[in-house]
Amino acid sequence: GKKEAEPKGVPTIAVIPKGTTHEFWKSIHAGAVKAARESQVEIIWKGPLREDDRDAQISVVEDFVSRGVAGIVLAPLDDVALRGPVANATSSGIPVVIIDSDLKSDDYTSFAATDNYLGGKIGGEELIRLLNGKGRVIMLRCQEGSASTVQREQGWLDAMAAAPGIVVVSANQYGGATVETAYRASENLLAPLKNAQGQLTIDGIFTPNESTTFGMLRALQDGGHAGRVHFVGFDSSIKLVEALRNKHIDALVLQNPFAMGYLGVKTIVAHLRGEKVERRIDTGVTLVTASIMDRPDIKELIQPDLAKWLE
Amino acid sequence: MAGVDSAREVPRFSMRGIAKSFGATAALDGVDFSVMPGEIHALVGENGAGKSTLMKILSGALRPDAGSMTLDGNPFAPRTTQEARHAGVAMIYQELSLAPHLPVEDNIMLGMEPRVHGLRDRAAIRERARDALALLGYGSLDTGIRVGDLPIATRQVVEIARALAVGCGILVLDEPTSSLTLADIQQLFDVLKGLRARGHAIVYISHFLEEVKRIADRFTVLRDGRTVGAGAAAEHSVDELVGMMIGRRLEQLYPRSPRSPGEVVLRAGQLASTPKPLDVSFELRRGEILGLAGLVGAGRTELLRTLFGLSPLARGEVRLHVHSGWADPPTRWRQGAGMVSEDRGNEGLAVSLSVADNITMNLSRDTGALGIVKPRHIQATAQRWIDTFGIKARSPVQEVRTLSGGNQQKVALARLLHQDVDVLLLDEPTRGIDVASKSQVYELIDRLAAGDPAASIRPKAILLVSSYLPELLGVCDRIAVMHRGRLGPARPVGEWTEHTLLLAATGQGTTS
Amino acid sequence: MKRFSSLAQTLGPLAGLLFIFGLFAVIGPESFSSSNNLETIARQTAIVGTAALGMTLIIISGGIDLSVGSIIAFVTVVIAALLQAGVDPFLAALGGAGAGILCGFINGFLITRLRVVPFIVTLGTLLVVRGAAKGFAHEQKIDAPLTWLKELLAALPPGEGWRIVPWGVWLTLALAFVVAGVLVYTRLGRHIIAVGSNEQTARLCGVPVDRVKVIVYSLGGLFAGVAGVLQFSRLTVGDPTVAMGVELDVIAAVVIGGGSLSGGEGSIAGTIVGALIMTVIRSGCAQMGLPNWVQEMVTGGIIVVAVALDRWRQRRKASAAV
Amino acid sequence: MKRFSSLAQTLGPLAGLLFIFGLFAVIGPESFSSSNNLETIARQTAIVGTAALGMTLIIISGGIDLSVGSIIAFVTVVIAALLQAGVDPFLAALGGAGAGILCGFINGFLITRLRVVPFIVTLGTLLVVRGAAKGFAHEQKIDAPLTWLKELLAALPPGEGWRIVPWGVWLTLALAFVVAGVLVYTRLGRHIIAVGSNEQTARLCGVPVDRVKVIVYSLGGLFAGVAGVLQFSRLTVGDPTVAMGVELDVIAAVVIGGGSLSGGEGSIAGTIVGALIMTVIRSGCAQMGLPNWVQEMVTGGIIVVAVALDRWRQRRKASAAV
Ligand SMILES: Nc1ncnc2c1ncn2[C@@H]1O[C@H](COP(=O)(O)OP(=O)(O)OP(=O)(O)O)[C@@H](O)[C@H]1O
Ligand SMILES: Nc1ncnc2c1ncn2[C@@H]1O[C@H](COP(=O)(O)OP(=O)(O)OP(=O)(O)O)[C@@H](O)[C@H]1O
Ligand SMILES: [Mg+2]
Ligand SMILES: [Mg+2]
Repeated sequence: GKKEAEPKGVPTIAVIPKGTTHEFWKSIHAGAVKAARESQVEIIWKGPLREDDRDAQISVVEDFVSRGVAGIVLAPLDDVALRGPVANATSSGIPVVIIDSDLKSDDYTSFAATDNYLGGKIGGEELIRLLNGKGRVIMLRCQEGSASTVQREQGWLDAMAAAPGIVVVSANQYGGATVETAYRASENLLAPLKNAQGQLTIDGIFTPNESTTFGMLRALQDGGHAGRVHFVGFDSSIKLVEALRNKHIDALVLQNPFAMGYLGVKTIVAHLRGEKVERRIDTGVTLVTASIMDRPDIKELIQPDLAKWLE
Repeated sequence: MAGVDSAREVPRFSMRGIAKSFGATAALDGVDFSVMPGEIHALVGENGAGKSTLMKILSGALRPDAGSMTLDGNPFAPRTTQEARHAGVAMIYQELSLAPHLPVEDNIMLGMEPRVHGLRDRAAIRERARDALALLGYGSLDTGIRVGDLPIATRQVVEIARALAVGCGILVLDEPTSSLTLADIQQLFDVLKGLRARGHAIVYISHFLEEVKRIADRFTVLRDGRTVGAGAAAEHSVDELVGMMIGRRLEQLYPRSPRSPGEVVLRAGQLASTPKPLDVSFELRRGEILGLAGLVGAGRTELLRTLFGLSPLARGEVRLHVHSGWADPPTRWRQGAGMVSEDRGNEGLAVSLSVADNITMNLSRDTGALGIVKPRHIQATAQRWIDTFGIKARSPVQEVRTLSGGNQQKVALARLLHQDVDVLLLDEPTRGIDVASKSQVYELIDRLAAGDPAASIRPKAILLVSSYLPELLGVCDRIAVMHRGRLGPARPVGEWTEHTLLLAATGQGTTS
Repeated sequence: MKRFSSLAQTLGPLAGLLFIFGLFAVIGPESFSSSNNLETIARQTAIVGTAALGMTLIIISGGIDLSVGSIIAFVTVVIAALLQAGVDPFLAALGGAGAGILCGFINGFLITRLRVVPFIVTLGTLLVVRGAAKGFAHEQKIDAPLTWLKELLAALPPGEGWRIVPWGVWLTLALAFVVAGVLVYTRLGRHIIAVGSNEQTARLCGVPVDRVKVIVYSLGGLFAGVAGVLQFSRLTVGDPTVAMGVELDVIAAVVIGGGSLSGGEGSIAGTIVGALIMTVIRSGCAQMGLPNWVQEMVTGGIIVVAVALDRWRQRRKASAAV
Repeated sequence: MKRFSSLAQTLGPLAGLLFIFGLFAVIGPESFSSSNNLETIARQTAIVGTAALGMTLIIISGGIDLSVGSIIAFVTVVIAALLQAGVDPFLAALGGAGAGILCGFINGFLITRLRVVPFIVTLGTLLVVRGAAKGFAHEQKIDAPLTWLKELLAALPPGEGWRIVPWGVWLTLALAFVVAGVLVYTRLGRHIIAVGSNEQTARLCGVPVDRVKVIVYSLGGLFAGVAGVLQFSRLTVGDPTVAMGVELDVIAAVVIGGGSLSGGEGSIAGTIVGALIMTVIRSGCAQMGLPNWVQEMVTGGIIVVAVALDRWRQRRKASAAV
């Protein structure tokens, strides 16, 4: 009975990303706006102030439960820590749809996300294909305790383990939250992996998200190694796509954030209108290489027209 | 030679009807003050009479609420110290004001550095700094040394040099001699006389009235923010000056009740610390006052600090009552010793806290085993000491910073009495306080040494450090002289004169 | 003449809090002044508020503690590990608080023994403790079995409205009263103020300065530890990356509440009000759906304005009433 | 008696740097002491080192600036936006530096006008400037066309070994010399030390204290701005989230290099050495493959130990030489 605060008229949906300053979340935002326009609901887009801080995200969820919004679309920063607030929302009569990362709970209505483990695995298999099954490889991890990238890293490691000719030289360094930290970590990771002529003594590199991919790319470009080592990354941005075209990156594993935002809002609206919704929605992963990057469907994936939705 | 004779002459500067209030305190209430060219003019008065405030107005550091000033007959109203300096007013402030991280030369020329090509002219800075120091007899001082590494006395020389370096027409010195050696004071006086001969106007503020008699041509007395007297220094005795300052005659400056020395309570044997003192032995008995004389920097402060556990003990023995060896201050208090610091503002008192907090600070006598404090009890206790010593405070919760210097010093002494200590280590307890307050402090010290059965005060043992020789001779039972970290033998006060004390302090009379 | 009164000192920040709250109540969504939202604000303030109690003592003593966020994270990890090992929740919470005390003690020990300023020592332990938390947790969060600990700061279940706020908030309030009492009515409290007002005088007067400092930082660690327990209650996992940068929030709460970074000044009531101001701004901006960057700018602006107004008010009062 | 000498003061930190470097050269991988790696270390130090030049002035003047990381981020955004708008790279870099000066000027203005301590003012602008950067960039990275700016801190291309290090590092070094010169050879430099050493005295001697402070914070902003240009050179995009928490690295560099947070002390050479120490630790730990948490703990420990040793050394010298 806590919903009397909701004003009459258009229902308000809170969409809560993990952070706000990232192209990935912009795409989700755009998808959510598209769905909102189609379904005539209002959305409030609000991420935690301190990015990647579980507690800050809990506060945001609580604030919207207090406010009494009609529904919440949430990309949880943690699969456990957000259980309580989500349960509290549900018991206050506010349905929650989870996107992007999983929540270990039964209290949500639906879950729309990439299969991250699969994404990592696909990336790994592509790297193995590029190396013809043998070579020395490294991975720069993302952040301690970030569930979705941990799954990607695991998927990649499992793919490597299945290839007997592959040697994983390093997989314990973290790039951290930002491009600069990832860049620095990449430089330091690569420094001891050079021979006397300054050439890299490794054959393949994998990075599990946008910031680590870009940081590693910058380190490779900077040291003149870009294009001389096989490099598979994750996610996209203008710079990464450019690098794909220049053959500085061999392949990118792409998620579909626009679809995540879109389907998240669509699903919650359908639920609010009493329709039946799927419990698990896979938004798909796609491996993009230079050869297919100009296909219209891929183009849409790489560079969605965000401006159209975000003013 | 001092141009007092020409009455037609225009004053170098004059101040008329100057008033200044800090909140509810009226520091100055319509003061008139003027100084002729070629004159050394003493400004005297009790603590809090408004001397420093008046001069800060002249130097542009403060702005008056009312009144007007003229300089050479023209209106003068400086808004900043810079403006006043350009007009030729230089001031040495009462509180040492130097930048400890800068070298001597930069301190002397701070705020008026000559420049060449946009850069500071280091050669010129050094030269002018040297010239100013040379006037004071310190021409050989290395001007590249950081001021923070200089001894206190030399710092004061640097500060005076800064005022001289301005090349001013008006020089204000606010208690310049409080930590100068006698030789330096003589040198300073020579410099001042030289400036006077060249037509400078000099304002000299001091609580040492003998100095005033020695150097000043004329004097002005302030009391409670008003001008209460003026005249030619030669025509008035020190007693008359004191009378004008406090509005009554002072009966006896150094009271002396009968004292009967008892058992030895404090003993030092070949005590040493780094860098000072080097080798100190003495005995102190209950019911006596042992005075420690010496030049500034002789190491007396360090001796007290070592005895009280504020500095480490390098060698030697200490024995306080039955306790031997070094102990930290909390232990010393428990063992029945207490100390008054020479640095009242920075160490002696927490000026932002109340009188009650300052008297009862460690609370060891005011709380039970659980450490529970009853604020009302504390205040009642503090009020008792305020009454006992006649401290001029409106209430026990008044902040100490709002008290006058003499009353602040009484608070510092009350702390020792509140702790009921037997052994009092007093470091320059009358520094910077006026003559009336001094006499009250002497009275108090005398009462403590003799004991006062009426107030159930047992006789105390008192170790008194002072650089003011008349005070030592007036108050102590025995005096020992310290020279470069070594303490000479303690002799009864009757065997000393100012002259022999001085000889011993300068290392010429140490042999017995 | 002015009497020492912490109540009057708190009036400025309190007026600020009421003003900001009123503003959001008017321009924000209707629900903002609902009892439900008040409860949420109270719950969200508990963590920073509890840590700020210890920080108030530290700041009054003339110090600072930058490591408080790291301690909170470390404590959540310790509790999670203990729970995972099958330890009773109450003991696990005690263990967490103990870990906090240990960290604080180390801060105090290093500050007094090495004679290095608190800013540097706690900047070092900020990194060391955060690293320890990550290492201890093997660089990931530690899941722990659900226990009643999670109720400490959970929204009140229906039918328990008589509690008004969850136990965790009551705990914070109770601790605030205790600390306020300690400051005024105990020897330790007076000694803390004395050390912050003038350390040299305190030493001369026989206050055991080093011991007081070690106690103050240990208490700071204790309150950071309790904040860690509350943080764990919210997260239900041990998270070595939580509470990064929280030290700035905590310090801001103390300073908005009238604490002075040069020591000797600060009040518990003011600190709690300061922490509430920060939460209200955050919560109000969030519920109005203002973008994060606007919220950041508003928070930053209010910190400066609040402190500036408070200092101006005090200067005026001082010059009018000495 | 000792003479005023900043060179001698730098010996302690320098010995520390050599020790740490030697340690990694022995226990780390062979490549650690290669000229290639030395170049990498130099490049990685440039950003923190440049920002630390301004921070040294600020800390010598007795202040602190917490907003430096936010300013760096803001500047990268400004440069990217200018480049995107077709502005010449050189002018864009100037524009970025100008934005830095503006931020610094605002800090100085607020500190002197509101009479609020620098810690609070810059804590506020830390949030405000970060928020402004995010808002200006619409909460995402701003892509910019590639220009020669990216060469500033790029690894040297083969055949250009005569430059030893990229231009950006030379720029940092040149600025370091200029600032060191300003401190010693100009009136401003002496006034900065005077203000930090004893503000009251400086005021009485007619040093325009407020103006000096505004200039110092503006210079701090300028150097943060140049650091922002270098940061942009590394990123080649405008990133409003970059350099979070860098203020602590920068402050640590100054303090390890002998700066004192109570003002009056600090040296440019020491600061550069301090920044190098931090980079060497990070780089060495990473190249040895130590986990991040170990690296964090080592860095924290070294900050405390370095400062403690330096203070101890100075105390010993002081007590031996009076
Ligand atoms: N900044 C200030 N704020 C408040 N009160 C002040 C201030 N400066 C001086 N006073 C008060 O003004 C009065 C005059 O002080 P002033 O320092 O001029 O006395 P003084 O004659 O120099 O005394 P002393 O011999 O102790 O130096 C005193 O009551 C003092 O407490
Ligand atoms: N470690 C210290 N910390 C603070 N001040 C000190 C220290 N050592 C010496 N001083 C100060 O330096 C000055 C010179 O001290 P020293 O003990 O050498 O001379 P003194 O005989 O006590 O001279 P004075 O006549 O000034 O008391 C004193 O004011 C003393 O307080
Ligand atoms: Mg005076
Ligand atoms: Mg002395």
